[in-house]
Amino acid sequence: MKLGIVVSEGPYTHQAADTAYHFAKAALDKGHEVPRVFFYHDGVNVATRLSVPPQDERHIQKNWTALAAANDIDMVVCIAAAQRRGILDENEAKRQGKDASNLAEGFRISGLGQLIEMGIECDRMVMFGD
Amino acid sequence: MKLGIVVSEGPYTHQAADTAYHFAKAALDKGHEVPRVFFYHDGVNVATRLSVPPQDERHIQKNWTALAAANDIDMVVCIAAAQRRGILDENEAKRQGKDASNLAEGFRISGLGQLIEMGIECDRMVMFGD
Amino acid sequence: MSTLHTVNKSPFGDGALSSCIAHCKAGDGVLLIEDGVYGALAGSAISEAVVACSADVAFYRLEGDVAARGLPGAKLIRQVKPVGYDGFVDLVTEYDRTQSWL
Amino acid sequence: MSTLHTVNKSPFGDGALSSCIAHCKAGDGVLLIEDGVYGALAGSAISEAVVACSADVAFYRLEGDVAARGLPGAKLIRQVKPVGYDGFVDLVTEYDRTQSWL
Amino acid sequence: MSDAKKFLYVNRKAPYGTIYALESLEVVLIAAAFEQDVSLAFLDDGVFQLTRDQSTDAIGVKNFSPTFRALGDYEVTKLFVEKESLDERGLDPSDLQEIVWEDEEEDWEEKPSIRIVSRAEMADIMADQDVVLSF
Amino acid sequence: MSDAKKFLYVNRKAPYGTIYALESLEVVLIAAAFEQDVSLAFLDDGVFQLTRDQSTDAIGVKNFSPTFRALGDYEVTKLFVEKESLDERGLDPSDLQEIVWEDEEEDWEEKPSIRIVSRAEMADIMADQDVVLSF
Repeated sequence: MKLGIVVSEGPYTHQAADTAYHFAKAALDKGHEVPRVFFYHDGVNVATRLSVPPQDERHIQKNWTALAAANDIDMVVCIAAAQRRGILDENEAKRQGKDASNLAEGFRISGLGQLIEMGIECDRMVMFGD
Repeated sequence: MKLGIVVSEGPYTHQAADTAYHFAKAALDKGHEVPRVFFYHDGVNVATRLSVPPQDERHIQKNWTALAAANDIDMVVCIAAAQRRGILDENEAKRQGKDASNLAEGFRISGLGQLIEMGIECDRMVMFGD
Repeated sequence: MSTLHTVNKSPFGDGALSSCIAHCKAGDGVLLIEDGVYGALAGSAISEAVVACSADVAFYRLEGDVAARGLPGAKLIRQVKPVGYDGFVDLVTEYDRTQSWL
Repeated sequence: MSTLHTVNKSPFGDGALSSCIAHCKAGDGVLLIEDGVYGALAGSAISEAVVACSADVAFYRLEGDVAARGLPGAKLIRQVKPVGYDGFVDLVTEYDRTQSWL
Repeated sequence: MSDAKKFLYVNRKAPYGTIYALESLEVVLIAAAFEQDVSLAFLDDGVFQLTRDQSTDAIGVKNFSPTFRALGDYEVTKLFVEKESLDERGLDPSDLQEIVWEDEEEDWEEKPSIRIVSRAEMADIMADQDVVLSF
Repeated sequence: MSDAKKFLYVNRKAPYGTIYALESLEVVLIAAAFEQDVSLAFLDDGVFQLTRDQSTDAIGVKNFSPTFRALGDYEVTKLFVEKESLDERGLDPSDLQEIVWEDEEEDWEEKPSIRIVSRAEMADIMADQDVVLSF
């Protein structure tokens, strides 16, 4: 089956990004497809490459980046939610006149249409949030 | 009186950073001192300079930066909370081998001791969070 | 020595206001802010608890938050007094300490 | 056509589980995850509601979250069945849709 | 694109204290372009999103409640509001804003978008969807 | 520095679902260096922070519960746990970990740090503080 995943809360503060990660991994292990993960609300904060968690904690962004690379998952960060919260890729940073960007590898910034499209094309959709 | 303020949630997602801002402004207008505001938990996300809210929304980071500059408020971002969530100043970015930093003007990164110190030295402490 | 309690969550989905009321002492104050202002609604599932507690605890609501949420004055518990951000500051200084029910 | 509901908040401070139970239909499933697993505690203020609902709704708890929170098996409602992340995936595919009570 | 799916947007949170209500509305506006069968459910604290006369000047936050009245233009015409949730909060249907849509097939007659439903009806509506998004 | 103030750290949230419990503990460990009068209150879902046998391997999150047992070394010896909160959750005091401190003045005798108190006693403890921090 095709399973779509939504992550609605930021890393470390809420468990949502962790649970979604373990769910995605288990789904892939069982042979399901996870074509896309959509990051919305504070979920966009998962996509910063500037996170430096303590050595003895999991690195949520790196876990997602690795999982997506190994399984060809399209990780989409909502542009409107990301702009409010200061998550920018290089293009957006340039366009907005900002001197830095912080989007991590494996994530791309796009619109909410990608969320609806995921709902249309996936057999099931699961939301993880607060 | 000396009033200490703690902001525990991120901008836009929760109202905490807004309410704290209006409270701080009102306190200063009444002649009280607000020597320090401490940003903890997701509150550290207020301090990113990469936020680009829609034109018709308030700019939470810029509001805080302006209020602090005009009133000599020490805005401290907890280092441990900030590292987890990807809020870094230039020094931290260098130290951690990161290629970008995102801390906004008027904020400084420091330890939790600054929170305790604020509790000791202020006459009242008010927490805004979730 | 008395405490100003602040509650910022709707009492219908969250237990903060109930817990706050259960830990208040006579002479304390409770200020409803943000989504906490829904606790000022009369005729609701929790309004009796607020009215009962207001016999020896002063209740306040942050007016800006009430207006934002479109709560009509006629529907509010009259024992819950309106304050602005400046009144919020006064309350913080008048009570001996502030406790946020986050 | 039936629904898998997920609840991720403690039922003691938050109304999500109550609301979920009030909107469940016979044949639905409820999976308790994250802080939602506290809803599996027996002898609590809300355990009767869970047991009553379990007559025609299947209840599950995510074992990793139960273990993390140190909830002893002997204290859990026996009608709430344990699943791992793989069982979570199976439930999502077995039911026709998933509704998250965020 | 496959056949139209039934999408339900479930709103259980109050406005302004958190951003979920606003960002939910942003999703609904985009969703309208996808020609799916869209419904909105308001229950628990979500019913507070629809109160009349919201005025956010003092808190310095954008008032997004007028946007609900524009939903009809996006062919989003089914806003289900749970009666029990209103009752518990001391609210009447008359405390909610009036939201209408124009029915093209009946000479653009204005019809109400808000439909007050019982908890049991809300459960039926939820059980009749392909995709349920929660905010 | 002025005279020692009474600091109360109020814990009302469960561990792991959100980070507040862990980050509260980080504050308490730092606070210990400031020689203030520190107490911790556990009520509502906060009592869940103290359960025994927490094992977080499956969720991939750091188990911070052993840190509570180190608090005695930081001279943090007053952990007040509300009985009514335990009761509502079907928990007994025996479901909580044992946390002790060594009393220097009584030949390093081990004494329990956790004190089960009634809701009324908890209210008294809260009312007896200079600074109350909520997590």
